[in-house]
Amino acid sequence: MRIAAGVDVGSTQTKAVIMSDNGGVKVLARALVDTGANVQRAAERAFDTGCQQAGIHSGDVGFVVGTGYGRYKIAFGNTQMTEITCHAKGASFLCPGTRTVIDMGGQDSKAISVGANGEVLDFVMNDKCAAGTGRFLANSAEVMGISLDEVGPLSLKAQHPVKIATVCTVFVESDILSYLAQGKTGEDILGGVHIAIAKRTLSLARRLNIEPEIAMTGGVARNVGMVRALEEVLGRKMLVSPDAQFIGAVGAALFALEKLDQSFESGIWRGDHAVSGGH
Amino acid sequence: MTEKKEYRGSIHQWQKDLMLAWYEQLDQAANTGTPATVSMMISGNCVELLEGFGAVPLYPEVNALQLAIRHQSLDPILAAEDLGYAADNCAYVKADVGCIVKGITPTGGKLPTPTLILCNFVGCNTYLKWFEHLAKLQQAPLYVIDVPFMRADEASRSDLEYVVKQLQETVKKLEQLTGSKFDYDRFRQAVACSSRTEELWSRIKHLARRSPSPFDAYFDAITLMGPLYVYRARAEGVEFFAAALAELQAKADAHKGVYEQEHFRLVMEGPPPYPYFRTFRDMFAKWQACAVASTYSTVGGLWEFGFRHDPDNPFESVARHMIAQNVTNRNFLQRYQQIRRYVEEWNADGLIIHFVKSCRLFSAGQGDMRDYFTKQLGVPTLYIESDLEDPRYFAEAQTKNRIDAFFEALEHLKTAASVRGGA
Amino acid sequence: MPFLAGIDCGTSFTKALVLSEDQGQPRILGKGRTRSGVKVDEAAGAALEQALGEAGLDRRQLEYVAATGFGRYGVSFRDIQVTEITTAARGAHFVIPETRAILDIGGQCTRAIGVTDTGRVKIFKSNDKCAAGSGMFIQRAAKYLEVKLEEVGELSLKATHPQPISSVCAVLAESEIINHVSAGITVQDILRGIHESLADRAGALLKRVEMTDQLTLIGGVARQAGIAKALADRLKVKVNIPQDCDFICALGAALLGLKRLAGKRSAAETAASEYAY
Amino acid sequence: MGSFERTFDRYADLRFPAVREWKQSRPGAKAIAYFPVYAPVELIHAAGMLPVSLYGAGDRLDIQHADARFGSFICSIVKTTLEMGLTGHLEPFDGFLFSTICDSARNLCFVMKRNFPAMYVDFLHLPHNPSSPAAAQFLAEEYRRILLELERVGGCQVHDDRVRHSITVYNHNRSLIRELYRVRTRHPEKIPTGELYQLIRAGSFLPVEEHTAQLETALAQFGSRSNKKRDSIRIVIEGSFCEQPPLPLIQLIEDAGCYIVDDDFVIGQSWFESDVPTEGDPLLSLATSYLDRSVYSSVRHDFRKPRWDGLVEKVRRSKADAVLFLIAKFCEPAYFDYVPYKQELERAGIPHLQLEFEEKSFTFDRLRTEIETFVESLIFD
Repeated sequence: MRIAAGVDVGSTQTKAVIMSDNGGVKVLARALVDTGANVQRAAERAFDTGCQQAGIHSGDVGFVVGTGYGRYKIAFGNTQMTEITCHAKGASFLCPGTRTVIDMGGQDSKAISVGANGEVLDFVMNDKCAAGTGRFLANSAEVMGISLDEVGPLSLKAQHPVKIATVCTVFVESDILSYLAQGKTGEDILGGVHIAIAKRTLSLARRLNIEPEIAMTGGVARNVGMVRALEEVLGRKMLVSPDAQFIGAVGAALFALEKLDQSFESGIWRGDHAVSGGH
Repeated sequence: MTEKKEYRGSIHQWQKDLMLAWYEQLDQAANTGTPATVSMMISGNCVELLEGFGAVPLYPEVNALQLAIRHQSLDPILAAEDLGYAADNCAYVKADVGCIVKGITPTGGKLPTPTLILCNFVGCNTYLKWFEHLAKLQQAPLYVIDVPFMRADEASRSDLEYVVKQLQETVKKLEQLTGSKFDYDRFRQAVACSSRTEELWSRIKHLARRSPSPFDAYFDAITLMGPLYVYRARAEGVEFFAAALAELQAKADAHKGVYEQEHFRLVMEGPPPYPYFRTFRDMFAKWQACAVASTYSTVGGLWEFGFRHDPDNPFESVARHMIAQNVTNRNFLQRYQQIRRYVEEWNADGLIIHFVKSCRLFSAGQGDMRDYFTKQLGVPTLYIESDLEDPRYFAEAQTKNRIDAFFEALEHLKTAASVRGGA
Repeated sequence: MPFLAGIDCGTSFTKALVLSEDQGQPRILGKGRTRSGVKVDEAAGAALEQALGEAGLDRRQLEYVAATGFGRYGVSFRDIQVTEITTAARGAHFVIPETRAILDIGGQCTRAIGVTDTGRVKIFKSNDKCAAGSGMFIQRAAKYLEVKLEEVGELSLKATHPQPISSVCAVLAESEIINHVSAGITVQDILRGIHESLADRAGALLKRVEMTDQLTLIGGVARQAGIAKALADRLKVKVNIPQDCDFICALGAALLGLKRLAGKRSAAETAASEYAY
Repeated sequence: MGSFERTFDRYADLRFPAVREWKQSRPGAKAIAYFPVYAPVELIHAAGMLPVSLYGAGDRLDIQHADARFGSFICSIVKTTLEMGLTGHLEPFDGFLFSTICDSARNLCFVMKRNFPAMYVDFLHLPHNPSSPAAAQFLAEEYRRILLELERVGGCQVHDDRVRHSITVYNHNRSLIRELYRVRTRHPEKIPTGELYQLIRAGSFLPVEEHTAQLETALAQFGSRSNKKRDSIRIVIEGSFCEQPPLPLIQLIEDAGCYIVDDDFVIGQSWFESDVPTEGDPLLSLATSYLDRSVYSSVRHDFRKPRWDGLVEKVRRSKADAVLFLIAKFCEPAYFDYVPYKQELERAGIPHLQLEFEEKSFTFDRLRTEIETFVESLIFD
């Protein structure tokens, strides 16, 4: 039985996906844990949970590809790949026909042009400051004293969305406070916040040729308000997989599967271990 | 292995010695008042003119980047910010001003107060402010050579006349300041030297068309740039570049590249992040990616497309070089075409655009450049941001992540292509 | 002897202070503190009532109310509004007369204020472009490291090998902290590192306001022992922390009120005497 | 002064109604947009075209495309100008003129060229070496080159007399602006800057004749006013010569206790200190006037008389108490000049405050606090 795994260590959450390929590629298990302080342990926990769910022994896993910012911390990984490459691969598997990926994670957002075989054609990302990322939403929720899950649905009820001046994740708090002071409704404020992020994300994506189908990935994809806001500025529907947050791990697992039949030397597998004198 | 990939032939030490000798001359000038020294900007510099007075150029940019490479740029930058310079001012200027205020020099030796601060304005408005501030700070005489920016494909008659007249005014100015007469023949010889050096340098640049390229036209070219700007117009320069060409030619003929196996060929746009020069280079070395051409190596002059100084027409050719034959005074679209030629004729796999926040001349609009190369020409392009002098703007993890992702993608495209080619 | 109030409407807390003049000497009679929430006027009222309660006074006995801080214009019953920078200078100078440089580390904005020997603002600089180096920076770190904000100071004092934080973004600093933690660095060392990078950023501001050998630290963050030590070590200066430093602005406001009131008085008296004449 | 509020609406309107009206009433007539500061409007006017200064889009346009072309650390006006182009707002124009004022603006010129290939886009090189005897001749040549291009675009012939006439027209317009500034310096209570600003700014898109008429009426009206003088400090504003601060910010500055007694807002509308001579070769006359007669600013370099002397003079002349540096975010020329300005002001014992703005910002709480503190530090003993 040919089994491989992908582990995506993100800044807030770590995901592991176990996949098998016996004539047909299929997902055996997906596990999600909070990354917390110890990245290495988070990766192990996610991986082990995945194996348990799949009802297999970790030894049955033939190859493990690590991705995400914490990828170099995965002790048991066979190689690493960037989350950009993995997101493209995962998206075109979970959302067939994907040509553009819009990924909104906790601390960065990125857009990827994807080829017919899930390869990356071009990409852009915003990772210097947390402006307009998922964290932006989390903070807004925090300030308004509501849970992150309520944010999206509430924003859909906005009548007259407010204008958000700052994109700084921290300063948006004082904006929100003064709007609350002016007696604006939570719906309108959140509506404004969502539009602000959607516009920022789109102007990032515009650096690429945005081509359908457009898939949205990353934790924020679970936020119905954000999906709606993005679809409005895009002027078209997006593909959103229920497994959106696992896409990176799925991509990694798919590469791990391919890896099972390939030799270490072929180019794409130049992970940091494979290269002499890398890091 | 990091040592191995960097080009280290006999000329490497030679280059070091030349630059050291230069700093010694400056130190001597600081102590004895001779030779005369002239502050100038690298871009479109007219070092030939100085030879007519046996004067030595003083390049604030070289001092600034030396500090950055040695991880010593932050203190002077902060010192300058204490004077009121903004976080978003060019960090070259801040480092230079900070050094003068704190009395820091790259070698520890003395730097003279220049006989003349000669602002060769070639497109970079920051140069004007920089030299104006230096003149105020150092109480030294200032003269500006106002070089008309390239608004057309070629320098116009009126552009040339304007610059030639100013060059002659500069000569008068220097005659007053040095008290010695301008030696026209020596000037002509200098121009002749330059044209020979330029020929050699140009041939070196063209060696990078070979696959594998015998040297990295970004990282290694920078080591060769020092002598190019200081010694171009002198016999030492001709000698040095003749040796460099011979060595690299031999390497090329033996099919020796920068890496055991040259995996990717790149064109680099923008100055390097000097404070993380080594780290940055390693990020490309990891993928055995070699720069075969770079725009940054043409700031001082653009010679690989045929321009040479002309001893039969010294003043006008110096003027032409300052107006039309250095990347900084050429307009943005001309830079697009320069890069395009590199990609096509040096046969590169992709383009790296390095946005440096300090330099708006280089960086303002590079998003449009990216748009042109990715959407119009379909050239794989990576856009990364940091700075050429200020260590606070280099995000190692993020930069590495982008570079890795870029090469992972490029690898895909190449494998796919080779598969198509095979089928 | 007149009764005055100074009210400082900050983003998170509203502080009120009641004072009177006793033989030309200002005397503090009562203090009140409440969460600002969204209704500035109510918060100001509530804080003031507390202060009055402590002073055993009621509102009608107040002759003058000076409002300061973010919400100063929201206080409907104010006689004057003055910025928190001006009042910080006055307050700090009153409590610590040798104060020439003030550092105010607020939730979102760090400020350095240069003060004259009479307590006037000479020059001030604030970094409010980005939350880097603000109190928020510490709050987030504390939250992430699962330590109470109150403990932060003590912990950071225990540091042995402080770890620098280089990120310019208060939010992205977290991922750096993640790396430190996973690299097995102790919470103490990380917190100290945070305090030190905060101190360095503050140092840059303080240089611009011509700080000499000492500074007066105010604002909520001042209560953390660690930051004071970091500042003293990194900037090589004496760090004064006025007791209950978060009332400094309210105090400064009340003191300025006193000045205005005195001004009015003398004006009124001259007017009266002229009339009597 | 209702008329000026209307003016505000008109320059705030990114569809450039005034320009469209002008063109509709003159079939075939052309309008040329120029990037702010030193533009040879006389030449455009002489070619029978409408010169319009582009002052960005303020907060009335979300940047959705332009920041993909101009990345971080670039000022807003550069981005909003390109954004207006990419979103069709500049459709009423037949050409764009840029000049050497800064590196970002210069690169913008060529980015515009690439993105609007059908359009006449030109770049004017203004000399940075006025001390060279060759500068005037060069600039005259440069003006001649541009005039030829305009003739090509307009399909017309422009004789020297036409240029001389345009010089006279603009001389009059600018002398009125100078007079208004003089009156405000004497009686800032009579001419609130928020109002004056809109009046002058109107000149950036109105036909000069129409604008001149407005200035004349205004001058009469202002003079007859008798507003109460507030207890405010007198300040000079420096640094807003290109990207413009939002009007509410200008009004806030006065509201917070400042009388603005001199400023460099929309300086491109009034950039000659005295009349341009009309005799002789008009192009040479314009050229020498740029070199010898134009007001200092951070984007004009004349090492014969340093800009900081200009600023100190300005403060003395206008009897100002202090200088307020109002600098557009990422405006590098203004950032650089702040240093020598600061040094010279401190040498002269003139208080100053540096503030940063963006044309698109619309909340000013922090700025207000800083301005009020500055005022308080000057009025409270």
